[in-house]
Amino acid sequence: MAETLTAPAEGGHAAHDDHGHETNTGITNEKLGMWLFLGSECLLFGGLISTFLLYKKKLNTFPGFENTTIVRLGRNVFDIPFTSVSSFVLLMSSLTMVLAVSALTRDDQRRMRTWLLATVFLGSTFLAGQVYEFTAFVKEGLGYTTNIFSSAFYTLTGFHGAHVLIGIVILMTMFARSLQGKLRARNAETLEIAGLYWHFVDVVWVVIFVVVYLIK
Amino acid sequence: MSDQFNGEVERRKMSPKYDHLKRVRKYVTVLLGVSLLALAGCGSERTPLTTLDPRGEASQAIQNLVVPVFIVAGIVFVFINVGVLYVAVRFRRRKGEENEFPEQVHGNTKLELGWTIIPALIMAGIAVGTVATLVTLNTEPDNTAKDFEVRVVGQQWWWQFEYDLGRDGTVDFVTASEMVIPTGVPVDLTMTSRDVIHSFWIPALNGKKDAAPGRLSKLWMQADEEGRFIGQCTEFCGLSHAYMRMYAVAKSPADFDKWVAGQMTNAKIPAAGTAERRGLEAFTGNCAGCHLISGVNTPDCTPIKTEAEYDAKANTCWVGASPYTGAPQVSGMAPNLTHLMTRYVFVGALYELRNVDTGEINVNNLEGWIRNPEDYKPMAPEPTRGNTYGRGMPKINLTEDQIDDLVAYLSTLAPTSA
Amino acid sequence: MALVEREPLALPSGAGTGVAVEPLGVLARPHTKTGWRSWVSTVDHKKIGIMYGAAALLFFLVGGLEAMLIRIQLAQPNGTVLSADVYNQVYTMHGVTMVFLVIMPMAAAFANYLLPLQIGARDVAFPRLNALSFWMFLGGGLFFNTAWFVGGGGADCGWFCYAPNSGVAFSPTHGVDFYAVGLQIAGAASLIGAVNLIVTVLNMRAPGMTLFRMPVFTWMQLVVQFLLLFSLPVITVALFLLTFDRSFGANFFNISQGADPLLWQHLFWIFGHPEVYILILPSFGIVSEIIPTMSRKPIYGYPFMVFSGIAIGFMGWGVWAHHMFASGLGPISVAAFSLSTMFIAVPTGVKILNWMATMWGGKITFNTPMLFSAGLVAMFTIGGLSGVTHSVAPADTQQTDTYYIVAHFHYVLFGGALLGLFAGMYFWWPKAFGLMLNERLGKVHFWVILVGFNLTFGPMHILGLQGMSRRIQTYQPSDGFTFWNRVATLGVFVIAVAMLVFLYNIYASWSSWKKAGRPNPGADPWDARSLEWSIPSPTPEHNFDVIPEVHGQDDFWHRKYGEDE
Amino acid sequence: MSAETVATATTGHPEHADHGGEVHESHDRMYVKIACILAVLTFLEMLTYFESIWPDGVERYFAAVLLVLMGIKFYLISAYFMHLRWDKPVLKRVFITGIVIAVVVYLIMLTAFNFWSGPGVMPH
Repeated sequence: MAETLTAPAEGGHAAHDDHGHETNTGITNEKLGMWLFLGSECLLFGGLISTFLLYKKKLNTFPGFENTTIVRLGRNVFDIPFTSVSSFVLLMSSLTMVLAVSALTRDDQRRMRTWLLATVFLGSTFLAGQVYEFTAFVKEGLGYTTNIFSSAFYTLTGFHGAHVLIGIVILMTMFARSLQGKLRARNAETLEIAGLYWHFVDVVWVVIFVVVYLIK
Repeated sequence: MSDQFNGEVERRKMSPKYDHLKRVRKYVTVLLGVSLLALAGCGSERTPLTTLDPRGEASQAIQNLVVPVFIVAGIVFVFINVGVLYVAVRFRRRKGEENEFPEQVHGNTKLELGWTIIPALIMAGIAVGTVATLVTLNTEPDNTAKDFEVRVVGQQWWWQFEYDLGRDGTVDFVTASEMVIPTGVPVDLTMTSRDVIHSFWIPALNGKKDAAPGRLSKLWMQADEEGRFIGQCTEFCGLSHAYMRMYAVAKSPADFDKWVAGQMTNAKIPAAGTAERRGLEAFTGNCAGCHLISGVNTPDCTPIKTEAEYDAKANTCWVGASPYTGAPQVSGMAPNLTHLMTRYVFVGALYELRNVDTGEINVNNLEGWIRNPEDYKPMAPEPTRGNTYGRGMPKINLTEDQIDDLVAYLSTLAPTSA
Repeated sequence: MALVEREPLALPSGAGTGVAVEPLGVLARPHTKTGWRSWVSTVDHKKIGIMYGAAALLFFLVGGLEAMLIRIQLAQPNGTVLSADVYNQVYTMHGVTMVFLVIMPMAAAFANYLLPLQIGARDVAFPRLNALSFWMFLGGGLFFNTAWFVGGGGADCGWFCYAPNSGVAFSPTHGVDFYAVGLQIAGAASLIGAVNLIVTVLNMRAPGMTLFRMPVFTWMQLVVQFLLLFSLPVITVALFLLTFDRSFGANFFNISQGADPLLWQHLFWIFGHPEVYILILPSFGIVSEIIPTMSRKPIYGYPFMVFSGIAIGFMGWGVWAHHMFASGLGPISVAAFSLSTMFIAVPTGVKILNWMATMWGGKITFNTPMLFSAGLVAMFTIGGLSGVTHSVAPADTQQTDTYYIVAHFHYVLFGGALLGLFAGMYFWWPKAFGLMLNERLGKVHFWVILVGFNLTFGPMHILGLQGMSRRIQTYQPSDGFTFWNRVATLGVFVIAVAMLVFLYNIYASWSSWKKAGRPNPGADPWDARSLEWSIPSPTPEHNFDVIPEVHGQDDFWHRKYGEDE
Repeated sequence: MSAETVATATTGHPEHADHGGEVHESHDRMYVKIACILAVLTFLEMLTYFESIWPDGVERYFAAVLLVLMGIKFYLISAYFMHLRWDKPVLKRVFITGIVIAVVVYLIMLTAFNFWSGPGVMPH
């Protein structure tokens, strides 16, 4: 029995021989799994964005609420130039992320770590911007429970912020592993998968920036 | 007002548009009889909520669609189930066949396409009928009563009916538990709710429609004959969901006008010194914070205190209970009691207030309800987390004398003419 | 079992991948083979599958007791067995338990156990995530049920928990909080499981096992996992909104602030309708394995079976608002969803006719799995047809929220999903445990449950058409509902007897097998068709000594009997 | 296969194993270029906020323009940064399925709420 296990199976697929063993799709399980998860996340953010859009409109048309302070708060509270800058910061973090992956495929540890740290830094800057923005809104009187608009807004952007935070934790873990010398060219894909998540979070912000902040 | 109203009804007889329905109804009734017999088999019991005994144009239109669909479904049901039985018997493996192999058939594309397309065609046929009936049900009939509409307001756990005469957007009078409509004319209903989602359903007259807070939904119904048609709230709405019922009462146009005229009057103020007067005082002291009686409560819904206020027969105050003027999310309001004694049921239309045949007041029920409401239906009148009002009628702790006086007063609540 | 690997990663996560050669965090694979430790620490898809099944059966007993309480309360008008408050909790917990903690995990049990075997893999793609999935599901289910003890009572808002009735103002106990958080946890577990199983099927098939050679069960599970993947995030959103409303004072369902009560309904049913297919498709898959096996014929119209499953999966996204015909959607929405719902009946009908065609001309062995399968075809048809009458929107406004719809979905979920799952249990029991369930008791189980089921839910069609609303804690003597309610209550006791027979069967089969030393039923007791039957029973831990090479559909059958013609 | 070639061939990077180091460099340059485009597009998006700099009547096209710009950014990031352009098509299909279901389902939902016209609740 032991022999049959180690002997190559028909078609040359050896049970123990993991190296060079192709999956049916030619994609690793981890990467396929991440993409499936990202596909699923589309529905999550879609739901939050739709809720926000619906309630933004509802608030503006709710009888007795037109032109009240609360509605004006909902409409005019955004500081677009500020948010544009933080959007830019998040976009650039995608660039540094992809450069980090690129460096790792060359096993260029120094560059990889630099870009990785840059990504973490940019992501943290974005988060700090969000914290600042939330604080400013609350100071203006737009709290989480103020109205349907504010609940939907904070929930949507809060969920995005939580995703960024998780991304930062993942990248920090990667950085720690690279310091231990465990993150080498041969597991570049691990970093790439973390990168996929990071880019997705960025892409979601691309949508939120336009749909939530810019379109009136 | 009343005469003009009557005239309107007279002028608008059945339009020819619905005549064909009458013809369809004839043979549908036969089929209906058969299916009723089959379905209700042992059900020799009377089932007043039945969906299979339409008494109005809208419910009849639904019935005309449902019956053929049921027949098609029945045929398919028999076909498949007999088929399964037949296959099971005929192709059962018998003794001695243990090692036999049937012909290894993998499929037949033409056949399978066939049984993809045929069900699709059947469904297409049903779809045509469905859309046609949907159009009927969603088009306001030409002869709809143009001079009034009813706003149906659900709350935990009873129904309020706000009558808007002249359809000018103002509520003219309010009643609860019983919605009175004239026969022979479609009536426009607008549904909403003051707390959670309820669903308004008079099975004999039309399908159900949700009464959702913050939304208005439309429904029309017409009763062909006089009668009392029972209904039930059908969207789960909390503790007393099972006890939340209502009646649609169809009266002849003349009776309806008389009823409307009566409802438009204010309640009588009983003479000082009588038991009824003491009952009124008990009412204003204990009940008027929630219940309204036209002619008793002032426009801002504070109880009338002085003799002068009673005599002034101050304006009506019902609008305070309408969700149109800003809905409190929580039931804080109670049924309007003006002309209470024109109704036959109370407490979610579940208990007898007056005997339908004799008109005799059921004093037991009335006293018992006032004495301890939670004996009559499950409620949660105490304030809870996030709810400062509680849900339902609280126990008031009146003395027995006060209860007697109150019942004496409530028994007077009917327009003079009625 | 000496052949099991000694090195932790000899058969690593994905004995077929290995491109990311050195995973970053390497935890040793647990080695305990026996005792409770082997179960608690296992990452083996088979043990996890069995645990899913055991947990689901346990919850089934809980949900069943709740069902009996409901029926006892309704056995007479003005019932006083349960107060309105408790009744509302009992029926809510019954519904949620049966949907999320019984049928879904039972289907997950089969998926976990069988998918790797049917595609010729040694495990799922992510064994540890698989274990996480199971324990999260169990945690979520137990958490949800602890509401009885620490939440001031169970959730009391119905399984779809419509806002604003689910808000703090109208449901002040913590039952709904437990509902929201418990389902959130169980939902995350299902999402992880879905990713895991999809990757397994797409990536880890044995050589030659192309997608269109996969057994129909695997296909149906693949569709189900995709439905889970895309529908769970929607209920996640809804549950978060509800939790935030209840716990942090958000305004998502605060009507006085202008919130819309239909938002919850849309989000819930966008998830909820695919959920219906998540519940039923696994059973369709099970039956599609059993009927060909017992008829000794290949499945009739394999491509049609597969594509109708995929079609149901896609169309399931476009019909959700048929749950809301009475909610005041507006005529155009109603018409559109009415039509889309009608046409989803077509692929379902194709399946039923193909099963019949499979049986046609066969040599059918009517053993217990086959009886349950034929029972599914007949009973599900009834549920499907009453579903068609619901798709007719005007008719639905009379029928919805009455017992007619209760009858409908019980014929689908009990007569469809559950009968299929029972069929699967009898069918794969020898594979999982190396012993057969007693045939005679199995047949008694089937016939008693068939009678009990029809006694319980058949009359509900009549009650519904007679106008009995669902979710009412009692009715009046004058309503005329008494007779058929009595019949239904009688029926639930018959079902209870059937379940006792089933539990006794499990016990008796196990003990007689142990004591009498009955022979192992062997690898292939049914003369079956798919790969899992080519390996010993119970399945060895590594599944396949040699990863099989597949040359066609029903490869194992053809290995035994040669190609057709 | 060496570890190096395995890693590069299957991580879906645009570069192939037989390409030299300067190819990596050129791809890095491509990433930077794309980032520049993204930055410019974001700047354009921001400009729509300053209504005073635009001639009258242009505002009504902003929503459409913004959505187009958003689409381009979305495409650039997912196709280049996330390598969907070079990766196995099944990944693209999975992701697009998610996006399409999300967009279609939620658009239908908003339509059912009368989102595109008139006030949604409580007509007076």
